[in-house]
Amino acid sequence: MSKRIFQHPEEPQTGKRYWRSLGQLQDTPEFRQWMHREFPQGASEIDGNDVSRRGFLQFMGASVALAGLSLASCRRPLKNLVPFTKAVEWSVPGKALFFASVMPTRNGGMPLVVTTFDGRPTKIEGNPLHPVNKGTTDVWAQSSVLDLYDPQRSKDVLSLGKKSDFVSFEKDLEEILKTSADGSGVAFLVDGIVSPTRERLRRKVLAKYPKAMWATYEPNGNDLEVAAAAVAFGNGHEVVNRLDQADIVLTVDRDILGVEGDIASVRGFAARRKVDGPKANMNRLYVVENRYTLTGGMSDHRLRLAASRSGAFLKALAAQVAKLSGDQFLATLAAGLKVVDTKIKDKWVEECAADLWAHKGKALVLAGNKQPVAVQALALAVNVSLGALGKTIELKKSAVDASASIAELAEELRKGAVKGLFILGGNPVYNAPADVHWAEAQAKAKTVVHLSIDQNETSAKAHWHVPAAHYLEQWEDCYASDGSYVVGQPVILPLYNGITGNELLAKIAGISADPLTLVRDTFAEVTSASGDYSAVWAKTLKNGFFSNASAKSIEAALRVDAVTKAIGDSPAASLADGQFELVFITDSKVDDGRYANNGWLQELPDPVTKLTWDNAALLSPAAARKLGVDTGDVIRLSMGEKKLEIAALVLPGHADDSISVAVGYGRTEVGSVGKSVGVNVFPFQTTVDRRFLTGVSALKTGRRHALAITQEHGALEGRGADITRQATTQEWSENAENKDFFKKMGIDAHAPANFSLYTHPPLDDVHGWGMAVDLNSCIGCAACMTACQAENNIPIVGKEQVINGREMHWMRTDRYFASEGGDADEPEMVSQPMMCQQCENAPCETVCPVNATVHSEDGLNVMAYNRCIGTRYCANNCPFKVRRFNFFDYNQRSITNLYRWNLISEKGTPDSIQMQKNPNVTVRMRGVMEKCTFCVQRVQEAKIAAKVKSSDSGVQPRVPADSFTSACAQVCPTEAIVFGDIRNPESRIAKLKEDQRGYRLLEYLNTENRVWYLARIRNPNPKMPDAARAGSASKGGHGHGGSHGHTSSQNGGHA
Amino acid sequence: MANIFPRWSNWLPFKIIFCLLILGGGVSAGVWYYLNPEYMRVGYQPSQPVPFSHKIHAGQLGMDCRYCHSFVETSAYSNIPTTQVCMNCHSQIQRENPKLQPVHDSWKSGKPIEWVQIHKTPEHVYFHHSVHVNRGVSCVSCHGKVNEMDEVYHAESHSMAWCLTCHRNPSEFLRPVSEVTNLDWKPSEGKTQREIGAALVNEWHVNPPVKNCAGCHR
Amino acid sequence: MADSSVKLETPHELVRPALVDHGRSIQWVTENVSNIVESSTPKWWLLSFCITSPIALMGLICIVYQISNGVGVWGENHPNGWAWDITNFVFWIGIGHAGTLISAVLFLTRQKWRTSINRAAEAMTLFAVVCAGIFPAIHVGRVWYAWFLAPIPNTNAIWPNFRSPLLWDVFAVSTYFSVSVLFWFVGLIPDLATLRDRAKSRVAQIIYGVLALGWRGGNRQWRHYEMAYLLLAGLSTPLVLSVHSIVSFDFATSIMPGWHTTIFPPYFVAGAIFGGFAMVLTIMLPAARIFPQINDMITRNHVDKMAKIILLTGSIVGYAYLMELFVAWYGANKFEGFTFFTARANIDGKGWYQWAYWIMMFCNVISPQIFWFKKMRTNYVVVFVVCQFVNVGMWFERFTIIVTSLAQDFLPSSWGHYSPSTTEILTFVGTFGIFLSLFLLFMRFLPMIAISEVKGVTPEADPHNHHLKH
Amino acid sequence: MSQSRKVYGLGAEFESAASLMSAAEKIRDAGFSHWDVHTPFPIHGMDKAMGLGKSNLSAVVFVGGLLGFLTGISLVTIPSFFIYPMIVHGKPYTWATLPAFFPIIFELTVLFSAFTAVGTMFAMNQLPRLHHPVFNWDRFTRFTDDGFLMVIEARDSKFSESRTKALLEEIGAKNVTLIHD
Repeated sequence: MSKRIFQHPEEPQTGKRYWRSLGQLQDTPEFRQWMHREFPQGASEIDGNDVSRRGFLQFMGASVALAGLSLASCRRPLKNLVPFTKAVEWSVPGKALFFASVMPTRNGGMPLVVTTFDGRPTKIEGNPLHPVNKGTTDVWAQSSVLDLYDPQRSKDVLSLGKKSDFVSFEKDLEEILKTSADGSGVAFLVDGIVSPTRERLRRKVLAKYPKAMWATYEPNGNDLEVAAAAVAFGNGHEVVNRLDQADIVLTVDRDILGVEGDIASVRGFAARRKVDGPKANMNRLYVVENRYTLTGGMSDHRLRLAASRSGAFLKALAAQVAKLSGDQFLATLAAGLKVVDTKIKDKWVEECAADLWAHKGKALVLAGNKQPVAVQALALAVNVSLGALGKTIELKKSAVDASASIAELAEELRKGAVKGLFILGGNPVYNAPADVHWAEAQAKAKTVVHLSIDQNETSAKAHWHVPAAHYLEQWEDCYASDGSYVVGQPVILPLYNGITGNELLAKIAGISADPLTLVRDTFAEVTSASGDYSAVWAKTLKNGFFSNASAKSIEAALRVDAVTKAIGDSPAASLADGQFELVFITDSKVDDGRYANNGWLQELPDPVTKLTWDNAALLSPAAARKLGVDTGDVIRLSMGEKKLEIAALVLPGHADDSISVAVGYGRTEVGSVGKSVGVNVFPFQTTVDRRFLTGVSALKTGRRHALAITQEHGALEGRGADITRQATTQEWSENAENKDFFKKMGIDAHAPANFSLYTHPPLDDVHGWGMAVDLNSCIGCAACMTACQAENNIPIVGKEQVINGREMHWMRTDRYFASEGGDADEPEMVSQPMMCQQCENAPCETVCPVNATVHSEDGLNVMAYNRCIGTRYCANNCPFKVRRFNFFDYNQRSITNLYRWNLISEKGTPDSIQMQKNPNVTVRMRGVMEKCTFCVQRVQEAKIAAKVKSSDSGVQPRVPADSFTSACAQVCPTEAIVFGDIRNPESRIAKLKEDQRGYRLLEYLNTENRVWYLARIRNPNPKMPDAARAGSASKGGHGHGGSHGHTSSQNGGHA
Repeated sequence: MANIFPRWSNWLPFKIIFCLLILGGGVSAGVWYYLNPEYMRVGYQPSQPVPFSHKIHAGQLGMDCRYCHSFVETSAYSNIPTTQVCMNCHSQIQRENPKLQPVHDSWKSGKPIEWVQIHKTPEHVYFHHSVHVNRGVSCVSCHGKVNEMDEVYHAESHSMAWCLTCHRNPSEFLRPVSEVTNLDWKPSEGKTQREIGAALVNEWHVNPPVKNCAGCHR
Repeated sequence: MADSSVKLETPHELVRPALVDHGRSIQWVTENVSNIVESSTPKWWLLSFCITSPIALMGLICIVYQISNGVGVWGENHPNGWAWDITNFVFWIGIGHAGTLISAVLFLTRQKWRTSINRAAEAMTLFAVVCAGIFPAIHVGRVWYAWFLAPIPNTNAIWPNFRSPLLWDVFAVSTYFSVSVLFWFVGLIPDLATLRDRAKSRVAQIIYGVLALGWRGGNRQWRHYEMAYLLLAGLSTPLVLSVHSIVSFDFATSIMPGWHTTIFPPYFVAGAIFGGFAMVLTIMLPAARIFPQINDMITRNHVDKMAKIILLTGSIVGYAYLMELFVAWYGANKFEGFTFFTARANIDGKGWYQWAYWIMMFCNVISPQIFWFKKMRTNYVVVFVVCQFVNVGMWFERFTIIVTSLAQDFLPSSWGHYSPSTTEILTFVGTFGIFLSLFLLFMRFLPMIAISEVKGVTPEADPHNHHLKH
Repeated sequence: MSQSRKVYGLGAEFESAASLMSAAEKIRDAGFSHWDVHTPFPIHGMDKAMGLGKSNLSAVVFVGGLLGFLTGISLVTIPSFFIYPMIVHGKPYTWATLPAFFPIIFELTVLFSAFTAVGTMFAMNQLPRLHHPVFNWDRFTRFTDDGFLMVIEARDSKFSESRTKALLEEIGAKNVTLIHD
């Protein structure tokens, strides 16, 4: 080819731009404005449109602007490379930058490391240096990055719903403050985040306006737990549960491993589930709950009991413990608690109490944090009696001053005493308890200022709505649950002009400082630093946190009188026969409704119900029979005047006289994702009945409502011994020496040895990737699913497509209910993460007609999207059904118009959503099969790094052991998933795969999986009445885990 | 009854078949030749906003590639230099040259220079510069003799088959890492490229992905 | 005739029934078959075509919609990557077996009764293969990249996977279609010459003339022609067996319980013959009613024989069903056992698609048993009704195989129901429109009975039968 | 059909397949070589009656089939074994795995054979040939209906307009007609 000077013609201004129209419909002013602020040196000169995902990546060093393809340039479209004019510090095009930050939550800050590519955060990981989470995170932290880019976030200051600006707002703010010199008539309502800067500013504000009112409201917060601790140990005391110290844990209506715990509890519990042999000191978990929760799933003994009977249970338990310990005081307290019914299994309580007492000092009783204060206080008293204080429970000083409650604030409002109300975060109009009548009360205030990240129900009723900055956009700080001070660094400038609550408070307090200064000043205060503390600050920023010595545990004694009084004052909860209690459960996804517009969370199946895009009335099979309903039938719940129609979802293991509904759904003022999703049950919740409401009647309506449940079938069908292998501690001890005990269960116990006619082509890379999943510590929380979604650019498909069975999650957490006799009332629950097993003999490969999926030498089943023509044959031939097909163009089309004729409907994704995409993973188009790749982009980056490091040194390039991991393994709060190089003897996976508990799924198919599951161990108390049922999920049918173990132990010698 | 068809019609089917064969062959050959990256990409030489000559800078002046493309050894991307880099020299040298006007304008206004992209990796291909240049793959292997180009053009086809020629046979292309940016490098006397390459492959444990699709497609 | 009475009488039970009734002359054959094409367009034909062609068009619109929006407009989902699409493919390709089988296998086995039905059956084969080919082509997610299946050198240096049963399918179906077209066309040449020579209009003369390629019926041509025909028949026979075997490999080589079965190739082939003959009869019986003149060529004897084949192949299929159940029980593999006894036969009430299984069982195994009775075999109404059962049953057989195995496979967590979407159903209905439209066109413009072959089996054609010609 | 045009041959009509067959035997015995019978269907035994041997089409088809077989083997093995062997389902590319490639080899064998058979048949029968002198005989088209015809070409060395005509009439031909080119 000869060289040809190619003169691209001038691009016409109105030229048709059809080459890759990814974002061109989204040439919104916001986006342009954002780019202007983010890249003041250059990028604003580029047209904001046509920024493709990888194009964006090149922004820093080489921004790309695509131009329309005109006829004269039919050879190839003109694309520009647009570098900065001046180099930007730290910026290397194509390389990720990591910043330590923190996600503020009501349980304290979640220390994070944020991955950013060219100025846009794409992925969130836990801070590996921080002792609380050690690099792990949870579902909400993983999803928060999508919230940042939500194109429907609040963007403008609104005055009475009309677009306004900060200048007018500030003017009005001055007006409000001018009227009240001492703060009378000024009130603040804040959410439950524990931020040192906010506390500091609060004091400043209250110093300036001493008569101002400060109230806190967190719908799913632990205020009752705090209150119980205050009763038991005095004001300002908070209880810290040390699950890592507990041999025996009893939870009563407390989902401590799920939504009612925090990452510290989960990690503490999981630490005691990491077992290397039958002699390991594994904890034992007793769970009393009304519905299956993640905690119940992990239990060794579970008692299903209506939430309103928890008090009765604790009363019985306390009485037993008192009997054993001879603690007269506890006996009195137990007797003092008023309960109506006594339907408690005596034997269960007796043996449970005996076990707790036998492990005195190493036992922990946890009551539900929304149970009445009296019940919680009684539980604390039991703990004290069990010698838990200072061992399994610790006390710490509260980091926040006491505040008024929302009810008290509403009272003030109704009196007309409040002129200016500042609501910082939260959405009380939607989620305040019904008896507070908040919307009505709020309307009494002269001016209501609402600061929030989205325009919600409260904004609609406020005079001023101010957009809040996302936590990734501005300087914040938090206390982590261990009391350490964690700094939240911004990783991107506010996309939509949001400000922080601190900025607003500072303004009110008359402090003019930017958010960084506000935080730095707090830091100086917290660390008591004087003089030049920039070195400490720099280190704190780098590490992300500052260990705070003042957070040490404190000591206190049980306040006998207060507890007696609280218990005596508490009314009895009654649940009449034939009536139901309605239990308000915290949703594992949308929380109190705040995440309703987050598509990842809406589509994430609930870990227990597997329900997406909805909430439902959970009830037991027996209750469903009684009402004559099945899953999907709409029932009417009524309590006096209040009525509610909601679809039923039959959940095995639910208490029969109880109906549970998750709060946080049925939002009305919300973006398009969360609109008309689920039913709002907050109108049933009152300040008194925070947890449950008794005397609810339920009726079948005869209507049906389609529920999008990702797992249609929850029974194991006698395959437990094949799929989810389990053994009790006793069975394991009996087979401690039998290497094949867990390997020869189910069909593998009698299938002949595998052999092949062929020799496997060599997998001769120096690396070999593998994964181990410890079912004994996996709690099934589904954080891995969200992490995978964030890492691998997995689209959401919408409710309709989930109903059609087309969800795209590369990995799922299978949840089974199983029991030996098929007893749906008392089943065991097992969770099992399921991802591509990366079979060495992958059945999916040979059936692909175009070689789109083949094997790599390092043992991965790789998938070349661009080669795939989409026959779906591979998915059919996958025994684990982990392949996912793009039935529609989810990345190009809104989930609401998938069925509109392609040629006439809109294409494209909002730019901001594209900005979240991981630039190292292809965004797949429709008609393409995809699946878990073991995060091959991370594998490749690691291998490339090793090769670059080796360069010309002659050293064999080799990725160091455990130097990186997959997204699911990285996020896993219990570290149940371990990924690594099986060829490297130093790696954790190389050891784990040799574990006695290790087995591979469907071994008899000779697929040679690269994922090893470590069998679950149940640790039942042999004296308990239900001990014999432990591990029943892997019994039944052909495969009796235990008995086959014995058979194979005899065969073991021959093998 | 008479013949339906005239005598000449006897040859007609063969003529038609012959024509179709010629046409089909021509179309196939045309597709083969023209719809091929060898034709589609090679030789693409758009005119740039600044008539920057690699021939002068990299050739005559002997500047190292990495002076401007500074992150090529660390990043997947070989960056385009910022205006600042140009100005490092051109604030002193050739200040009055009218060809440099866009650079000065950019520097003054802060507006970047919009270079026209020549080498474009498809969205589903993940090419990593640093792993190549650190393992003895020279710039010249993919970009041609840029040091002899007044205006840069697409020198190689960058098709997957083209990539594979090296991935399958790296010894045909490797050179000492120190010579990667030396576009005029020739194997030293008495040695062939293949000998040098084979020795390097062996010594450095070079093992580029060939069967591993995920090496380039993630 | 008087002379022959002196000869020894052949015992009447050994007398073969005449292949053409009423001792029709060969000129009668020419006249009556050509007449169908030459007469003016009948009203019923116009009416039928006006019904079938919009249905065909609707099918095509559904296909365009599906291609432009994605496979999602169908009902396939995650465990059920295939469902109606491949069911329809196997259904049609199975029907597409009868024609070649009648032409080739019966030709090789010198079953002369085939002559009157082979033309229409072959045409049916081609049209069924056209309908069949639509489904695997459009079921892929990215049709525009279907050329990746072809082993062409390309700048990506990637080749297809020659060990994939789907690629085998591509080769088998396209080879089958090509060879069937050749076979059909070669058979048509002498008859096209007949139409050419009878044509009145210039246009018809030219069209049929070009298609007849100047056929002169010389014995020097017949000599090679017959050899070519014999060879094509010889090639088609293993081909027709291979095609459905290969289609069955799509399932048999996989590892899904219910698919992974060595019995599949013969079972599928028998099923294809079974379903194919039913479809031939479905079409021929009404045709014989519409054109009474062909009743002397397609006689009760033909129908009787085809019914016997249906009975035989139906019983083979039935045997295969039972053998699958036996092996599932005997194999003691719980996953296999579940698929057959629960997912399909639903003996414990946990299966989801037992209705499909039991429809299949009734239609394919029970209903043909009526053909043990000759009276039933020769009763056109009964035969037609049973053939409809078989058509339905064979569709459900493929549905059962595909969907039950996928919907409830190894891990209960991934189980999922399948239900077809409207687009999917309309696409399937549309293929019937395409099939029938093509067949109507064929009936209208081409001789639906192989004129020269039928002539060859008349007594007149016997070169030693001097006395018959007067 | 002007009389001045070249004579192509003599056409004759016979009553039945049987009479045509016996006539053919006689013409054969008379030593003619450029002649043919035209019939509505192939007549069993006519090859022998005309003194023709078995068609050697099958030999060509064998070669075609062999070519298809070899093409098939090359097509499936060269890319998979030599050009770009990949790791698929843990199966090697060795001759032991050839059974998995066999379906395609088989199909190509059949495909090539079928096309060879038809193509060779066309070539041997000189098809397509839309124009032919025999069509000038106005009774010739009866061969597609119920005519049993015989045409003896003028280029035959034994051909003589009058004597051959007489011979034909002697052996039972009717409507013996001179066919012009």
